[in-house]
Amino acid sequence: MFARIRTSILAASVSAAALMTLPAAGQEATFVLSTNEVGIPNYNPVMAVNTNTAFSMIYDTLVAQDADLSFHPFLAESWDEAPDGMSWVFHLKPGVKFHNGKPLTAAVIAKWIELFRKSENSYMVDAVDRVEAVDDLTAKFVMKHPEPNLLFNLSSSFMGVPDPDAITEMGDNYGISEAVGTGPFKLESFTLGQETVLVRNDDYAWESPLSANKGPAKLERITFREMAEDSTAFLELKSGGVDALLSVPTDYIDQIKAEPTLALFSIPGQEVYYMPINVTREPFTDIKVRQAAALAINQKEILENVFGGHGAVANNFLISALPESKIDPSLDISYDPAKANALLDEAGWKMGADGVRAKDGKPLSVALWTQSDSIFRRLTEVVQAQLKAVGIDAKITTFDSSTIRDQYKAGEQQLAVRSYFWNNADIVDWFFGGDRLGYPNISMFNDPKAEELRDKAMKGSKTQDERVQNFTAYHAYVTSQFPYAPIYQPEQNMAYNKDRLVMPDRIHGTSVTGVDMVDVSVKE
Amino acid sequence: MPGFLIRRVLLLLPVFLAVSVVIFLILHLIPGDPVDNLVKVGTPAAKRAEITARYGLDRPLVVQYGIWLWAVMHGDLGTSIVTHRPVASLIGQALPHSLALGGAALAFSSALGILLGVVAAAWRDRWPDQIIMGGVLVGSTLPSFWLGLLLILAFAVQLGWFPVSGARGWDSLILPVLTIGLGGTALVARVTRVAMIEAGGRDFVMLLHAKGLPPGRIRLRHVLRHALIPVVTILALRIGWILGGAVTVEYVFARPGLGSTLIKGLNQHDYPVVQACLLMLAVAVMLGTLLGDVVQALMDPRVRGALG
Amino acid sequence: MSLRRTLGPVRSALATRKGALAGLWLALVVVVAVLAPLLTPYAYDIQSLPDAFRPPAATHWLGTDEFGRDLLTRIIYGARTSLSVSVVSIAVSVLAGMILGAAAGYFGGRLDQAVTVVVDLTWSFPEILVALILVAIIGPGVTGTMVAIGVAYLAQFTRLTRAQIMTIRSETYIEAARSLGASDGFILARHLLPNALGPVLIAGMLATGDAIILEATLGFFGLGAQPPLPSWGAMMSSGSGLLFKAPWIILFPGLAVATTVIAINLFGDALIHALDIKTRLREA
Amino acid sequence: MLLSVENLSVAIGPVEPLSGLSLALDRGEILGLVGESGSGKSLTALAVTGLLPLIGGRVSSGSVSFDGVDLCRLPEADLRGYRGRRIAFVTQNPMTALDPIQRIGDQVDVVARLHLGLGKAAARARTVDLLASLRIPEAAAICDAFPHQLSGGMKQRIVIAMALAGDPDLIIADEPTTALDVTVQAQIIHLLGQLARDRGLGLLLITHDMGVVAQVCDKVAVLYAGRLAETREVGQLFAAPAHPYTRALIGCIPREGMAPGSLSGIPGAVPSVATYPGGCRFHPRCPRAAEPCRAAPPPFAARPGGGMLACHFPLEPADA
Repeated sequence: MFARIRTSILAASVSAAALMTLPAAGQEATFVLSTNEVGIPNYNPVMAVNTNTAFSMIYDTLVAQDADLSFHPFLAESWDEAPDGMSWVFHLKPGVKFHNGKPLTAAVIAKWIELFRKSENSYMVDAVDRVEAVDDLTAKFVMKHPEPNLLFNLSSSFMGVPDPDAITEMGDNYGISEAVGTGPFKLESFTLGQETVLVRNDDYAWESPLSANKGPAKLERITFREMAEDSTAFLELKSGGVDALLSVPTDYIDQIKAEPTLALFSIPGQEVYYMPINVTREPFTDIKVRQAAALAINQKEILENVFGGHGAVANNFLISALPESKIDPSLDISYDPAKANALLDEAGWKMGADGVRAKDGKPLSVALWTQSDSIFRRLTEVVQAQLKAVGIDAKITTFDSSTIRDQYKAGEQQLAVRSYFWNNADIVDWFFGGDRLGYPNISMFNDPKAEELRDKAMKGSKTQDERVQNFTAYHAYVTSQFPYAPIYQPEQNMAYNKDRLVMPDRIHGTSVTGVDMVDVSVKE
Repeated sequence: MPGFLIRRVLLLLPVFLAVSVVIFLILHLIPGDPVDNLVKVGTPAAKRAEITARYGLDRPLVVQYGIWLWAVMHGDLGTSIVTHRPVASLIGQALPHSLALGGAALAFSSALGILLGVVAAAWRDRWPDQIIMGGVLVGSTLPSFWLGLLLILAFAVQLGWFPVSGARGWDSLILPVLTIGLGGTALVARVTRVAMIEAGGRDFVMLLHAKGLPPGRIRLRHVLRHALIPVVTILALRIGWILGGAVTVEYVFARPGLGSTLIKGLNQHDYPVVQACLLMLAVAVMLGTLLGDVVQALMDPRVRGALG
Repeated sequence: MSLRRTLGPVRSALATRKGALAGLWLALVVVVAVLAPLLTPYAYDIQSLPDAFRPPAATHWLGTDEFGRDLLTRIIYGARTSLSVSVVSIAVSVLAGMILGAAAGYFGGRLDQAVTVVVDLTWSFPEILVALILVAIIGPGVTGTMVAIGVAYLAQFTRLTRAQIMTIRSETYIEAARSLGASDGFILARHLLPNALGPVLIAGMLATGDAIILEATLGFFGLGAQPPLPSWGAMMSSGSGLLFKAPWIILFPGLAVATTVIAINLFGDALIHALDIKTRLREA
Repeated sequence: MLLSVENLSVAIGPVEPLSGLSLALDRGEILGLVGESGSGKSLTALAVTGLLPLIGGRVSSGSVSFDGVDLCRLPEADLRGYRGRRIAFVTQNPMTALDPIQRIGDQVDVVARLHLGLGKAAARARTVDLLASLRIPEAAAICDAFPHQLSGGMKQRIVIAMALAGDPDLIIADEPTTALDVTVQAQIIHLLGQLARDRGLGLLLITHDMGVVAQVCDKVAVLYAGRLAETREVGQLFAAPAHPYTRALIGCIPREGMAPGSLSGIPGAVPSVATYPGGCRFHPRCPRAAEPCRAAPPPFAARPGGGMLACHFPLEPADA
């Protein structure tokens, strides 16, 4: 009798202990979103100024891009470009249904493209005049001018396909409690700044050929948590509170390697850290001062000491994987303190006793803006010290990462430290286009020759090769005017608990997206 | 008692109005055009006009205040500039976390603080008292964010007993509650000790001893009941402190809550959010004082008598 | 307050063991802060990235931070920031609080009501919130922090001075002075304020401890002294992300804050005993 | 003898505010312990009830024998069985003697429940009876009242009821009337005297008022600065006080026919413990003081004609 009671108590406590140690049962996993994807206000891809991994799991795109930048079918089974580049015909996969049961048709595509016209992302479809529904599954994009970059745009997470009617009906409320896509996962709940919970779309059968998994995803439920602090995220991974981090700061790479349960994998980054220089504000109206500031940045020292040697230095504005980044090497910007000092002397800024240069009694004192994330604060302090080394006194001002964009719009910045995340040369247009002064054109760069080259690159390219050529020229010219100083190109490091998760052999696409997430499973 | 409650609530009305005026004015005290403080930079003119009309920003300040207060009374706390979502829903998401953390911290620091205060008073000026008061001093002087980081390092990282951060499940509450609770414990212990010593020296306590009551029973059933009156008053006054002062702790442990919403709002210059958080905190503070008065009346028949 | 009246209690506070220890530590911190450039072998702002994250060792007693700067040097310079910010802001706050409180307590009436309402309002709000709001309005940096801390504690000193003035106001010698035709200003300056000074100064001293924590907290939020100027809070703020890699970056500045604040409290306690002001002051 | 205090000395820390006290009290007897404030009267009361530790004091020598048991040797736990049960205490100030946040009934009930083992209802019934017997109107309703709702005299009756609730043998009343107004004072003193005689209790009545002593007491002990000055039968004492201090105390009683303000008070004040003078402690205030008074304390010895006295130069009946 007593023995029986004791065993049952024992059994109860054992099962309680088992419950305590296994936080997620079944095919459930918790991911921590990349720190630069924190704070998404809603899951509306049309209106989004920033997207995160969950977007690519709720919404499928017409076209998928692989790591080698090649394009593959997704919602569109195939496509044809007219020889003159003035139209594209997309053949939609049959049987695709939105989360609300509606079928995906060419008419839906036409409606969706029109939604972009009023959004901040309208540049995505600027080249598209209209979309015609030839039949239910054939959508014809009629172009204003040839756009070799259309496939890239259609593969971006901003062009995940939502149900346009749902967006129109729900207005500002869309993407908060409900988001309607065709993706392998459905939005279950979204708590701003905290977490996004996705559940499997059991009807899913239209995966991209890049995915190994066929049919519905392996995971039943995924929680994406947002953590502003890298240390907290790392500690959570280490203590088993979460299963994977979608971005790992380089500071933690050695620690992760030392943990037997953790695995690390890296893919080429799409991010570039740089220092925009406002060409309209004194003293940076003088190109010599701009060049000096750019040459004062010691990219190698930053790579070695701030980022532990992981990643690569940046010598111009584009990631090295892009062909447009191969500009004339003499135009690349690398650390040259002697030249920086000489340029400043030439410009009339003489070194003072306190190590700060001055001209006509005015010290060379400038504002250096940054955002509050810890890596930016740290990098900015290094940049501050490097500028000080050539006699430029930079005063740091820190803004919250979600407000700094608005601050830039006022155009009062002088220098800033920031990064962008993009893998297409049109980012040069985005950040230096004369019609986007303030933000995104933080440098307030509006140069007639640059505008000419830009127009040619954006609208005058008929083929991909021609586009590469035009963008390389545009990129090279912009760089020669020093509206920015390149700093660093990270690689994207992810870490996961290998006792818990099975990750796909290789990451398809240029970052972790729904295409890869359908292949992730939990070890049983 | 109901009469007292009604009168007490009526007394709160002018205070609430005064607080709401101050909070309303924040938008106007911050340098720049109030419209700029309500919209994102570069917002189209039509949107600006809409906001101006909604808040009546072109009308006299008193009218603006009226519009704002009327909306607040109807649960409309405005729209967040950054997230474009109703502030009320943001507050609604944050408040339960704040209440859970605040409530647990309050319970923890009251229980431990009262216990320590009673023990210290019982062994007044002897080693248990000195140890407790020494600990209390240290506990009240450690910066809470530092304490939080040390607790994370020790209990979450080294020992792995508790989750590092977030607000998932009861065990994620333990370290934040400890962090806030230690400061609160110090305060409660200090007040309890003084109150116990003061109440223990009163005449009626002597008579209780003369009646032959066991000392432990006198201390716990009689002296403590008296000592708790000031303790409860202080605790009630500290409700606002618990809710808002937890800011640092919410930040360190990456917990959602009123405090972190406020900080975020401040950092993002999201003034409708800032106003709403402050208003909630002010209401909490006022409810705290009200609660303190009510509890005091419940505990002390003399106060009840004076209320009629 | 005459020099003798000030020094007397300080001397007796120093006579106790705790008071002496606390006083010694405070004196050390102040001296080290004042003499910082003479004492430190390193510069607080020159980075040496290859030396980053060195644990405590003979060359760097407390290790180096993420920029390879000597932590001890930065803590010593940080003492300058932390002490000057907290002392100046509390001094201004005490002064303003005494003027406000004395005026309210002495003249009474509408003025008193107005001051009391405002003071009670701010008093029930946590200091950190008041400070955060003010920094948001004024902007971050040393000046903003000073103003924020000063205003955050204003209510406390106003309350205390007012209470002191109220109790002394009705005493006979004040009546006597008034009947002899002394002016309000004379009575306030000569009789009321000097008598209220002791408790307010003690409260000010204890508040300086709290102000150091508040300054560190604002620094932790990145709102205090801006880089490369070191402050204890800002040092811990950048260290919080490196908890794993270099725990000493948050450990030592935190210890500096804690020991200094404990010393201030112990010394304040000793002074309270010496001045024979009720310990109730702490709860006031 | 119900209570017999022998050569009792009380110490608080290093000082000895009460020394060499001897008293005797039997059932049905009322002993007045008289002295100015600060003379050690309340300490005596605390010493007898074993409550000295509450104020940090202790019995340094001597004994307190109650019904043949030496209370000073009794462990605290056993002593509690006496307190409230056999030895009851009526404190100085009825305004502060009752717990302000507890109902009257509960405060009285607890004695009977604790010491007599009565249940809730029985204890309450006993309390109501007791209050009624003390001529407290609407006793049942009073039980539900809080102290602040009662008058001072009423509160003191409650305190007395509390003292009686344990059916004690000895009541120690420490200045029971000080805080009350004159007419109420008389009622309370009368009530206490009556209780002692009707119930056969010993009553140790501590007071500074010789008038009160004259009204009810059988015997008097006069205390000055922690030492006994004189003990005697009441009648004899008033007829012919032997100690100059006793005479001075008697001189303080306002009498009919005296011109207002003609109280012959005693110049000076009782010295504090720290400043007890050498020799006879009364000598600085004594009109008869001479060299021996300064040199040595007078012995406390039996004197012819009854009573005990400590004086080098006692008053003769003719001097009184």
